[in-house]
Amino acid sequence: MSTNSQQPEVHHPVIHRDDTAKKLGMWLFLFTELILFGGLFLVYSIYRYLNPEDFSNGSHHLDVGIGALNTMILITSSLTVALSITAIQKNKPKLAIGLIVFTIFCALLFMVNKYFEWGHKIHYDLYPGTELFKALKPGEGLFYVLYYFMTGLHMLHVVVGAILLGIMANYIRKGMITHDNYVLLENGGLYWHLVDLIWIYLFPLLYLIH
Amino acid sequence: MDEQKHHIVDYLTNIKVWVALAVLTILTVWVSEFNLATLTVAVALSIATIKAILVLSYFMHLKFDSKILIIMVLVTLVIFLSMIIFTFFDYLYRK
Amino acid sequence: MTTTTLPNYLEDKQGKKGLMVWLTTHDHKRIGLMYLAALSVFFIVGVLIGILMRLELLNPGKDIVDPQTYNSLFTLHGVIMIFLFVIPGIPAVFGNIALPLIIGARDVAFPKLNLFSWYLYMFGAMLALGTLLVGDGPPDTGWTFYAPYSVKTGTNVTMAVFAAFILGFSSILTGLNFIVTIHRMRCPGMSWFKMPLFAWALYATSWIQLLATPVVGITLLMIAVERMLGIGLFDPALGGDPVLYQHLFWIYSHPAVYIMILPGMGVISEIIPTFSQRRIFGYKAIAYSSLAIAFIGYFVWGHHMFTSGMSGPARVIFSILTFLVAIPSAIKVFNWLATMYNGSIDMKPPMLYAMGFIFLFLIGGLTGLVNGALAADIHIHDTYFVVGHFHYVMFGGTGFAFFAAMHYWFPKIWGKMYSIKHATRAFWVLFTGFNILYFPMLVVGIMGMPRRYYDYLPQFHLPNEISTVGSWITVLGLVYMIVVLIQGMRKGEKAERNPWHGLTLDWQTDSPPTLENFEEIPTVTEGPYEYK
Amino acid sequence: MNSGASNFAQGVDMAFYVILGISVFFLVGITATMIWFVIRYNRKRNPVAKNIKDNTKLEIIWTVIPTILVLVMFYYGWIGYMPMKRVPNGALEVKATGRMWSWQFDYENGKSSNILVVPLNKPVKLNLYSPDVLHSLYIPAFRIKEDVVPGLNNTMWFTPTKLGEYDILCAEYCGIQHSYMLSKVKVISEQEYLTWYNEKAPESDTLEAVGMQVIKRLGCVACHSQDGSKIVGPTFKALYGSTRKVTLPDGSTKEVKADDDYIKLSINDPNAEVVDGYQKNLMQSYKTQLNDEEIKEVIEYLKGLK
Ligand code: HEA
Ligand code: HEA
Ligand code: HEC
Ligand code: CUA
Ligand SMILES: [Cu+2]
Repeated sequence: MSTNSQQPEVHHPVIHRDDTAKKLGMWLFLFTELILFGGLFLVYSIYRYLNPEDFSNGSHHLDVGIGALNTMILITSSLTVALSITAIQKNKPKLAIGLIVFTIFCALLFMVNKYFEWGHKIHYDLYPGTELFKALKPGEGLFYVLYYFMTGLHMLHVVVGAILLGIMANYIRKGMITHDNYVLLENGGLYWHLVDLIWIYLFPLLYLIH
Repeated sequence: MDEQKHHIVDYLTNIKVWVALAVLTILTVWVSEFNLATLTVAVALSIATIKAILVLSYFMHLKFDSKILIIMVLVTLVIFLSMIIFTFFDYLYRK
Repeated sequence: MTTTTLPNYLEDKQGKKGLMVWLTTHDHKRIGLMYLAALSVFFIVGVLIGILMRLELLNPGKDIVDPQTYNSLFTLHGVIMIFLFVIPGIPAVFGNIALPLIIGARDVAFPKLNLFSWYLYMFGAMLALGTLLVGDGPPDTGWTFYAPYSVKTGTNVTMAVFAAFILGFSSILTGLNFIVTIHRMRCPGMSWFKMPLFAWALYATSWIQLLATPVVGITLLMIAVERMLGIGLFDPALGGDPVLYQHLFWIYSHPAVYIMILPGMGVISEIIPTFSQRRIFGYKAIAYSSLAIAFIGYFVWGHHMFTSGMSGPARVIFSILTFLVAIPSAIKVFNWLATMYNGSIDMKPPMLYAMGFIFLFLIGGLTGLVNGALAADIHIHDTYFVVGHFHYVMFGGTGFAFFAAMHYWFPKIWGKMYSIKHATRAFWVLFTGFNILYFPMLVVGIMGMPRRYYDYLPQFHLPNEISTVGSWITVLGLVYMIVVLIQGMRKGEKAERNPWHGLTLDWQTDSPPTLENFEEIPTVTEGPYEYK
Repeated sequence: MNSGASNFAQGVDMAFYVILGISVFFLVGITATMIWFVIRYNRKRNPVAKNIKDNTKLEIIWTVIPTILVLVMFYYGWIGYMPMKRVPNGALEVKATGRMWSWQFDYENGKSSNILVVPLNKPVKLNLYSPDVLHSLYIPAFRIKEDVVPGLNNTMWFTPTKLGEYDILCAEYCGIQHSYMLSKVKVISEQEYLTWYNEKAPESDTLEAVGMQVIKRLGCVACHSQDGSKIVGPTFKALYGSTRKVTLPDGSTKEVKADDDYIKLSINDPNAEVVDGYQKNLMQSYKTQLNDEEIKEVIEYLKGLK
């Protein structure tokens, strides 16, 4: 391969900032997250296919109201993250921070809801290991195990996402994210949208499909 | 995905998308009250997919990003769906 | 290019002392070497365990260990070899060292993330080896962790499973890093089809790492949860289906075998044109076949489950796809062969190892076809024939490609040269030992000896004996080779920049390369193998 | 490969030989070409390489030919396998239980045996059942193998075509004694089979106590020794009447005397009281397989093991 010198005399070239690379990296990471949940979706779909009745019974016992409320909360928080990116692009850091704080507030609300939802079930001994749980039909047991597993893993992502966004808000405050350097915020936002995206499927699969 | 001028999605577009998502959420809950028999799953998943496409293209900017990223997303989805479909080749035909 | 004024990467200390220079480095070449160091240690542990197993199998009945110990041995052997050695192997070591060099970049896209992957790898490895020391003894499930046995057994499965989980994430992050590097950091003028084939192979591999590994992550997590909380996702007593576990496991682990072999094929695609001083034949065919293997490889996992009770139609579909995935491999072999035609072939050790690779991979691949045929696999499944198959492809394929890479980039990495004469001899010992070790396994498998057998029936005695003797010769060859390389590293003659007269960019910079690889980022105007 | 002894042997061997033939051809061909190139185009003999352009025609040829060949291979694999899925009507049905670590074959009339006895040239269908983990019933001489999966009712069938005794092996890893989970299939003439099938369990012609026979048939001896050594379960020797330290499911421990009730409980619900130093979940309940009468016999036998 023939080579020739392009920029003579530059010894330590400034490695220029590559936002596209960072964004691509984030997307690739999201793909792995998607497949991680994908494994659970696969298990869900097979067991649902094998035990349709039991799954439908199980989902009747979930509270659609709380589920729908949480869906709304997540959608709204997704909106505010998206808006915060627009705000930073238009050079309005204060507004951006405000929107992010609101997003984190939504995350908290989401978790409070989940706390009540899980707490309610646990109160009734509806969790793996109890006598009540052992008395369930196998398919229903599987449904609840998957319910806890999937929503639990999702909640973990909510927590991580909220922490990430908190860091981003701090970066904006410190001026590390600005109107011409906001790829970090975009990446934080992408992660948050993924959390939303997964919930968009979890909600009907667990709560709605009777 | 080459250096391109960053496209800014304005506030209003975002809010419109949000309204659409909210409406779809209400719709899917409402529809689930009816007994659609075999269609239940299909309807719920179709609505979810419309929502997902909205989130992907506007909130996640996919619509304004380079083609190659869209291809990557599609490849990922194809592989994910094939995992499910090929597993079902086993379960569908078990006696 | 003039000689450089920058220090080379081995000398540069960046104001730090001792080991810290290494442990905090962001330099891709150093990280590659740290992987090499760690990998070699684990690999040697794996080999020792292999030798112990062979000793036990020398005669029927008990030779040296108890059944429980034996079961732990093959589990650890499998886990170490797969998760600690062949999967990270070529990408983490030679991908790290050579990828930025051959595409003319100063480093990978995310150097810090690269170091982080190494730490994850070490952490996972420590967990895996830690199963030996803590709890109720090392796992005894086989590297496949099949439920429900893996849920029932009292050994340290949970920890081993977490180890595999962590190692998976290390692998994912390496893949992510490489994809972004290849997309964003090719030097000016290097369009996709002017990119060396090793980079193509790594690109395809990275996509498998990225999209397949999470599946095994979540699956093993399910096993861990099942063990810790007693909630059955795969326990038939609680409505679960053990076969579903197998699906999930192989959805990852079949693509994983292509994670192992594709980078090896990439190495071979570099070596053959260099040592034939000829343009590679069918550049595009080789590049595309990497992508094809990566893609089709996702849809053949069921061939590990032909006797599991999977439905008939599924068996047929998986069998036919298995055969289709063999074709891109065949295309590669034919193109390599055509590249040698009318070349000017220099049988230096890297080329020897490449030839060894082709021969052994052929046997491995062709026995794979036997496995892929429905009827034949019914007889062959879970016998030593399969054990023979996968050692031929993993050790004869990936292992030999690893050695080839080690001999090929040696002068670049160390700036020194090993003894060609001794390296050649070591090859022949290794190659001979290899075939004596593994060929009898194919035979005894056809005779019907199942794998994971602590003890066996008398009619299987002879092949096992031969195989054990082969294992001694193999290890002799291995030790010989390692000694030669270490000697070269310490006292070898100074190597030139380009001892093999290669055309790719890695050979156009110093040996060892400077800290940032190139004085100036090169610009390319031609494909990577345009020998005149 | 030893010569096959069932109706499937031919199909399986055929697939094997076809693939082997094609493989040997390519292996030898490619290796020979490689060696020839290495000699002919060695740098000494051929110091300057000649560059040759890619050739699309060649690429197509060596894509299409292997494709055809693999389809041929697939075809033979497929036709060899097809009949394995079609169980003929009227096949003799036997329930084959694979458990840690023994095989048990139950016939329709209630006869039970540790080796599989089948009549020559009659189709036999095995219904595979496992109470614990995965096993795999493998008869190399018949070229058949199918996993025994707990919770799944896998089946397999074959027609033996040669008289004789052949090995049965467990081919799916199932724990410490996996390699000892062996048995035999005995192919006898139909007449002999009928006498065997209809004769009562050979009570009088052995000196073994009934309890002993039960223990052997159900495979208890795979885990419990009678000479004091530990396999995976406690030895039966001097068990009866001794004091046992056990753990209850809630984690508490207590001491119990190994009397009749204790042994009965240990057999019917092994996890209720787990002996100290041993693992729970390994032993499965034998509630459905042993009646009270037989348990009594077992207890009698245990009493004798001092
Ligand atoms: C590096 C790893 C690696 C690679 C590359 C392969 C490659 C292949 N493998 Fe292998 N395989 C394993 C690692 C690997 N395998 C492991 C680890 C196991 C066991 C896991 C366990 O149970 O523990 C296994 C098990 C395994 C099984 C399951 C067996 C069983 O358990 O019953 C099967 C079945 O189809 C199979 C098939 C194949 C095929 C068809 C290929 C093909 O990709 C091979 C393609 C190559 C060639 C065909 C050679 C080149 C061809 C020519 C030169 C031209 C002539 C060819 C034609 C005419 C087509 N493999
Ligand atoms: C790459 C993977 C790899 C390698 C190299 C080996 C190497 C060896 N293996 Fe294998 N083996 C497995 C992967 C591997 N193994 C797996 C996955 C299983 C299945 C486990 C299970 O059932 O769960 C298995 C199972 C297995 C069995 C079957 C156990 C059973 O079913 O009961 C046996 C039996 O003899 C065996 C023997 C050996 C021996 C003697 C060696 C070696 O000791 C031979 C000597 C090797 C060498 C001399 C060098 C090879 C060198 C390289 C590949 C690169 C060198 C790199 C550096 C120096 C940095 N192995
Ligand atoms: C897979 C191995 C296995 C098989 C097969 C098995 N057992 Fe056990 N058995 C165990 C283990 C392990 C224990 C100890 C843990 C426990 O108490 O559950 C045990 C405990 C016992 C005990 C209590 C022993 C003591 O020391 O207090 C009795 C009695 C017993 N088994 C009888 C039987 C009989 C009778 C059979 C056959 C019908 C049988 N077992 C088959 C593994 C096995
Ligand atoms: Cu039963 Cu192996
Ligand atoms: Cu495979």
